[in-house]
Amino acid sequence: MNKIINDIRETARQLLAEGKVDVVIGYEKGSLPLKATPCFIHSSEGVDSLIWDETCENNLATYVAKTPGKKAIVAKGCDSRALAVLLQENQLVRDDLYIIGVSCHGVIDQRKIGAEVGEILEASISDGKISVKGMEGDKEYLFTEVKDATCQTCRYPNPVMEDLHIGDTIEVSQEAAAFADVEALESKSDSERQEYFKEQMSKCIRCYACRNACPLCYCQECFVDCNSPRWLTGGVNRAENLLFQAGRVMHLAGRCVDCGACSRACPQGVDIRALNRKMTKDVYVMYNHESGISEEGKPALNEYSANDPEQFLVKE
Amino acid sequence: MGEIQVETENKKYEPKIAAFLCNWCSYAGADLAGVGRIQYPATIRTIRVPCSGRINPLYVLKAMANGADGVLVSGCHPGDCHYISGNYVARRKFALIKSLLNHVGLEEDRISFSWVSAAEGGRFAEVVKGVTERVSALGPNNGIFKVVDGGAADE
Amino acid sequence: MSQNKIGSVLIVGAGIAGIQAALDLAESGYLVHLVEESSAIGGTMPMLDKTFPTNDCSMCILSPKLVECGRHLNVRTYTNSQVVKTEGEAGNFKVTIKQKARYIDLEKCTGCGACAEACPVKVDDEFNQGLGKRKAAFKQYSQAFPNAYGIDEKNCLYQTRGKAKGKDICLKCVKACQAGAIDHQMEDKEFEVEVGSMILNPGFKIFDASRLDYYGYGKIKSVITSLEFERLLSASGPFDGHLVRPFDQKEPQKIAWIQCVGSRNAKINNNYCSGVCCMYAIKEAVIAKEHSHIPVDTTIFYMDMRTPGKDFEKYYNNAKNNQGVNFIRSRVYEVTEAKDDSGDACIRYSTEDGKICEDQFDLVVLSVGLEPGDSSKELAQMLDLKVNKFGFAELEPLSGVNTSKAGVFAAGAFSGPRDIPETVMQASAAAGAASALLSDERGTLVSEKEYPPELDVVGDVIRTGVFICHCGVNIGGVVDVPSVVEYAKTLPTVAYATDKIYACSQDAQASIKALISEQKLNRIVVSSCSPRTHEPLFQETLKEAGLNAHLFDMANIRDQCSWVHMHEPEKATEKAKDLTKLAIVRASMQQAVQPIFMSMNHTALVIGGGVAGMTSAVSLADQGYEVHLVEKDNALGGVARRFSTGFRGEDMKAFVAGLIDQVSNHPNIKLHVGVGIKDVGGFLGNFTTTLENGEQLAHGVALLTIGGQEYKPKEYLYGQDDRVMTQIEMDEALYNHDPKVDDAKNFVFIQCVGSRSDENPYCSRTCCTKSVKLALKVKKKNPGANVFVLYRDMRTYGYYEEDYEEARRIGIIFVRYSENAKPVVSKEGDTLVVTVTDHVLDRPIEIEADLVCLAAAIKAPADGKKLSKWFKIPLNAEGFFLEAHMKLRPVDFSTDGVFMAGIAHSPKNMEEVIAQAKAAAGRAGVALSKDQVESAGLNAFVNKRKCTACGTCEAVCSAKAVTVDMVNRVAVVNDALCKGCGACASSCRCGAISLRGCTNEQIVEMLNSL
Amino acid sequence: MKISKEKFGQAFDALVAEYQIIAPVSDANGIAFKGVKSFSEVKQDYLNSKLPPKAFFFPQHEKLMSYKKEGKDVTVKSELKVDNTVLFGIRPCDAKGMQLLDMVFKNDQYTDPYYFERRDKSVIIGVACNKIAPTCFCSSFGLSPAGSEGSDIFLIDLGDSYDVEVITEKGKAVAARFEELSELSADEQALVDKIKDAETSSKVDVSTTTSKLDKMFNNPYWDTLQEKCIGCNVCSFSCPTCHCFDISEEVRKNEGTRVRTWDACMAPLFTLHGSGHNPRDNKKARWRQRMMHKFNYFVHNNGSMSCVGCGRCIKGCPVNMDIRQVIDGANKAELVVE
Repeated sequence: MNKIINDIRETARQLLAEGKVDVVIGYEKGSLPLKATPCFIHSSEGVDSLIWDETCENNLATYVAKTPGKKAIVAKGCDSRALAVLLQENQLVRDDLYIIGVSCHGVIDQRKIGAEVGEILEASISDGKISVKGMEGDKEYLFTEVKDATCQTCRYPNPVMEDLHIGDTIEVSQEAAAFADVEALESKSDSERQEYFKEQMSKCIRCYACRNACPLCYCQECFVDCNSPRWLTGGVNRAENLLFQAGRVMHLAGRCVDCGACSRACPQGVDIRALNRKMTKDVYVMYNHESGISEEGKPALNEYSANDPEQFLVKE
Repeated sequence: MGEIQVETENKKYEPKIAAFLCNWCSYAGADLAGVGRIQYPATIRTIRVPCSGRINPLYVLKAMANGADGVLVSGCHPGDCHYISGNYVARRKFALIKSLLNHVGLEEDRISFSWVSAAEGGRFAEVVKGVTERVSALGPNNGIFKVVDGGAADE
Repeated sequence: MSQNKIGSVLIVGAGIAGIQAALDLAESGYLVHLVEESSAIGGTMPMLDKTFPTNDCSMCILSPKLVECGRHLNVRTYTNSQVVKTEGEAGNFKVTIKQKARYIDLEKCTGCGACAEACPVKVDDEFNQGLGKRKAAFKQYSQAFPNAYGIDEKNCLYQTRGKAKGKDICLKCVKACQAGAIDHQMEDKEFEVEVGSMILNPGFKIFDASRLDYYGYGKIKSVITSLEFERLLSASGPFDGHLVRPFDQKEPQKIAWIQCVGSRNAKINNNYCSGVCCMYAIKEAVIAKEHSHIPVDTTIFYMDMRTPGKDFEKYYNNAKNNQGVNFIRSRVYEVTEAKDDSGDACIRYSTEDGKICEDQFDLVVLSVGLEPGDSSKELAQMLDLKVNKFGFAELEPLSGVNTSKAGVFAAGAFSGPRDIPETVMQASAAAGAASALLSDERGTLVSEKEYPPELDVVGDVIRTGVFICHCGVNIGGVVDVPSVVEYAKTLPTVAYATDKIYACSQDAQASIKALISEQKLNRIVVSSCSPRTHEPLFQETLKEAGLNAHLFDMANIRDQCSWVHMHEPEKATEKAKDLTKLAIVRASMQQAVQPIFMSMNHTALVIGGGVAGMTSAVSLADQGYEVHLVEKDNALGGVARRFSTGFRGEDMKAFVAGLIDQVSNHPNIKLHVGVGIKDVGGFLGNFTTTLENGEQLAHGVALLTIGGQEYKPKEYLYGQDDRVMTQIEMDEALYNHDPKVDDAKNFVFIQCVGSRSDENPYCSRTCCTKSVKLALKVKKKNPGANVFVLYRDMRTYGYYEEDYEEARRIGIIFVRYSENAKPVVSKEGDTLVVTVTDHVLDRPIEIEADLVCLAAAIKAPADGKKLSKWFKIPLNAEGFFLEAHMKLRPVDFSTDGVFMAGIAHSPKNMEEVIAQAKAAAGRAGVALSKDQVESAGLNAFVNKRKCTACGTCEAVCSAKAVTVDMVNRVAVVNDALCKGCGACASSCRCGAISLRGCTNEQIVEMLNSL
Repeated sequence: MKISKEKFGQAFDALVAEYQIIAPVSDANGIAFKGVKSFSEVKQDYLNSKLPPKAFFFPQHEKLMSYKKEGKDVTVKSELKVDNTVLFGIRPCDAKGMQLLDMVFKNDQYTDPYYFERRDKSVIIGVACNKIAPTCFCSSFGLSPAGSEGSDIFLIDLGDSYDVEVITEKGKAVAARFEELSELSADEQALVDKIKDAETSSKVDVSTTTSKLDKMFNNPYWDTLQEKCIGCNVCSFSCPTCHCFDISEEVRKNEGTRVRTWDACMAPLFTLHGSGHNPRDNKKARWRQRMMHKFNYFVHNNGSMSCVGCGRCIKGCPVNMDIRQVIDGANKAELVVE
């Protein structure tokens, strides 16, 4: 067992034993190979199920506002950014929250592995290598080969706010945000992009896993569920799926912390991040804004500058 | 003055454009075009709103889903807002939705944004002409958002 | 003063000053008689394209005021009218007004324009400065109020040729007018009104540039005035905003402005600075570049760049550094016609170093100054008012608005050149002064309309009545009105539909009223002209019929349909149907909206006990309101205690002492001196302020008059040698006969110390004049003294130009330095040496100084930030208070019920502080006069079930009307503050906050029906 | 009896003229049931489809009728056009799932015409599972990877040929097209037996679950069970037996349609009343409902559990809620006095 896990457990044990928190939200081993699952530890006896590794893919910030009482949370960089936005938006009481920060090298993209080896029967991770036994064959991967797309462009692997840091921090280059993925899509023709999104949207079954996995989708009633006005019909079709996704992305504009939870949650493999990333890029380029990188910031659409760009205007 | 020439295969096609105009500037500019009898195409269907800041980006999506051939949103010039900053608040939303919709493959010219002041009657007419021309060139909305009979229009 | 006071006020001149004063007074319970010489209200502002320094569209910001003023029940507007006689005294005047025949009945005219269309006579259009044509039947400008035409009897064919001979000549207008509004037999009439006070704001005229023949105006076609240039720029101008030369329609690529045409000119007895020309020239140059689609080269020829107003210096710097406007400090000798037949003009000028140059321009704009108008002079004469040598009214010293006659107040350019915010301030100040004079009579003459009790239609089956207007032939000539009626009948909720020849006519209104009760209609839709002009009229009809005014919508099928699709009747008809349908959808989903009333505490809190605060307090107390005056210092008076004399020689010590005496003994004023503020809560009508001593003050409005600070120079050996002092210190030294001053022979004044710098990029406005005054004082006291003023631009605006001229005349030496080569003060032994590079001589000169006076900047108050947080009010980048609107709301904050005056707003001189303080008191008085705080009710409202308390609405609300209640975790709209813009509703992701009259449901249903 | 894949393919292709054929195909998103025109399009080596085939009888979004008002005239249209359909390649779990759905859409009071119009016109050709995924647990419910229950014809893939079992009359009509059925060889028979005997390696004991749940309505087990659930609809939508729906009116201008759309008990809005009251306004109540419905109420009402052990919900769940663990947890939960 590595030191980080040990420290997480000890911290949790202490917090619970001393009554500083009612619950610790962290990860435990899941029921499937390469899957961790969120867990809620209510007493110090339970802390030994807590783990930390490259399978801890869920954004635990999703749970924080809905969990009553004082709570501790194991937070990666992206989780902490989501927490920052939630704080900016009055969704959390900082004093009720204890952030156990962990620097994150990224999580594993299981879908990629599954596509190659079939259903995963067994897997183990050690020294940056992942050995997988699958129904269609066995394979060994370097972690970097199967790192989730989100994590490949991550600029905030270290928590932006925390009460305690566990483990080392990760050095981050100070370069401007990179959006090669967005640019690649932008460089395509309108009709190519249209085709791409049509294909993506035809996969969507409107199960709302993306929305529900998102730490920042916390509306009491989502616009897609609203009866009056009825933004969407009850239909599940490509056009309205896109309306849902585009509407959702607009609602995340200047708030999305690019954690990738939506894409990972999607059972249909819809490239939801393609929309969010475009939005993130626009907000970054136009307003020099990154969401949730400090407790004090504001969501981009909550503020404005007299000099905001306005290339979008008609030419007349 | 004013007759626009639209070169499309189907000459009879006349787009229908949902136009959101802010009460204090653009709606007044549109009135001024009327007072000046400045002719422009009869393509827009105006919805008067107090301020461009009132425009929810979802309106644009809804208009597209409902099959409007175009959407025009017009407000006060930056700094002229009757409510001080409504159009500044709106501006970010507009820039982002325009860029996003273009990214997902909606034709750029379906959605138009402009600032037209209460004194710019002529410019209002120019904007409508320009928007109409560009929307006409695209042909009817068969776009990725349009819903017909419970399905995407082109499914 | 009369014992029989009358609660009404006469206002002469309906420009922005008249309109503002009229609205302020009418809103605070006085009947207003508004007399305007021309056929429409608005004055000069409608002629302007954009306004500095915000580049706001002039018409856009003015037109809501025009409509409000025009429709106000307690403003009686008399156009084409003049005051011909006055008698009586303060509190009770009898005024005779002569109204000239308009020949068109205002009651009947619908503003449709058919008469103008038919009228065969074309004459030069004064509104467009003669650059375009109008008819003899005309309306000044399209947004004009009254929205009615008039006939110009000097040019009308019938009036000039037919009437006298009894011949039916022309009369085309009579035939064209379907409303029967034209009455060529109308006669001039005279009538008398009784008023308690008068406010005079007849405005100005521009200097007639042809009086200075060396500028070539009137001879060279490419030389025009700045006002003509405004019309060229204006989108509603003669060339629809296309920037072209009027005579050959060529797009100018090179434009010059010549400053001080008719200003700062002692030879023609105009030895004053018009104050506005530098800024408007810069603005025109910037806008010209913006407007033109080809690159335009713009050059401004000037003597001193005078941009001392709030945020003006930044505007100037931006024009110079970012917009590429050329500024040439020069003297212009003459303008001649170019010899190359291009129609261009050549300017011959000398630069500062004496070089003589010539340059050719496509267009030369003369920045003409402001002069008293002809009617101003007549007015002054009739009322026997004191005027100065230039013909402007002379105001009582340190009064801001008082003319030499009691009960008669002045605003705007009547008393001297002024820009729009100063004019608006004075207007509000004059209104406040009139209100103070007549406070006992407040509410005695105003009327309020009575309506039948409102029908409760909640839950009733929706029955929409639809009325489609032909507007004579204006709509019916293009749109197939009967088919629109038939179409409307098929639409959901429509119970009744019909057409009307003129829906706005008296009989149509009566018929609509009758139909509401006969047909049990509970929603009304009118398809006719613009709701911007006619909605209030129809809503009035609904109210008279017992329906809530908001169960209504209009479709604009004239201005935005028949008029703009004249050659496409079928498409226009289709569009009219759709627009009508949209209106029906919106109206059918509309619920009754009740105005919201909240209690009003009639007490004012004034924070800051300097001249501004005390003046405001006295004005409000005189208006009859309780005032708490809080001063954290141990004594009242503020910085003015340190001044000896005012800019017009007033004894400041006596003045301040007088004010202190007034506030101390006024029964309505309660002083809280020597105590600061701990906390503030509440909003318009219901503020609670807690003082540091724990005392809690309840008040309905707050006036923030906390002054500023003097910059403590870090430069020029200040603080190291006591012979280097600031202006205030020198004034005190003079007053106290300090030997450092009394014995000095060589004086050096250094301007712009801490102003116009990177740190403080604004002009402190008063220091040039102050230095000139101090220099004159020492020079006059000791004519042998050597007095030097080292300056960047001498900004002795207005009448202070005379002081500047006198100073040069009596031998005070003015040396200009550039911002890159600032003077150096050094010490050689015990001798102070000032070194400065002279621009004319182009070499450094050394002055041995006995005294160096630094024009230290005026800085924003230190407490601004605290107040900003407490009152939710914004500050500008330099920490000065930021008003709700730079032009038209110069003393209001965007937060209702909070007002400002004095230095905390921006640097200004004492006279200006007083005017602003009175203005703030005037505006505050308007708010306090209300029995209750009323809001129309078209406000945002919250669905608590959906709200997540995320605070987005709070962040985007510029009125600070939405706050998140963190205890109940829900957003709360303060109805007293909400302006109904809907930014919150469009930003709310959860759909929890919406806007009455414009809900998501309504908009989506409208989109669904398209 | 067996048929060679070549012959089967020919018969399959011939069916296209009379039937709409739905079969597993491989697309970018994995395996999906889609309309095919030829046997060559069919993916033969597959575990199971990502989404269950229930949508062919019970579409996610279905128009029930439409109406239009013109002037004073109102017209109502309700047209359901269904072709004869063959569903090929249905796995035993899904075939069983359809039988469970039948119980929902037909009872002694009501038969749903929309569902049964499609159901009755369909022939299910089931295919046994040769491979068993780690998430498969059908054997827990007395089912098996080679169970023929619910199929009209049942096939076992033998490589070059299929073992054929014709089960129903409907099946016979289709199977009549299969010419030259031949006997299995001994080896083949052994293979068939092996496949038929196979069980899922993963199994949960559900023998006492129903009766246990009878006593668990107020059990604290539900309190913490649901904590990590994010309340999405993945489990419901990917379940072959989930059948909750919502009926709504879509009205625009002068016309409208009445539509039926899948709903899911995991969504808070599912039980939200028009009044604003929500009887299941928390995840705990919703999870209890899900479990009770599948393993208790359905058993009481229909005599069977409403789960076939396909494992789709396990694979799809974004937070790795594993229904096997949930059942197991319920089995082990300590009873409290209710």
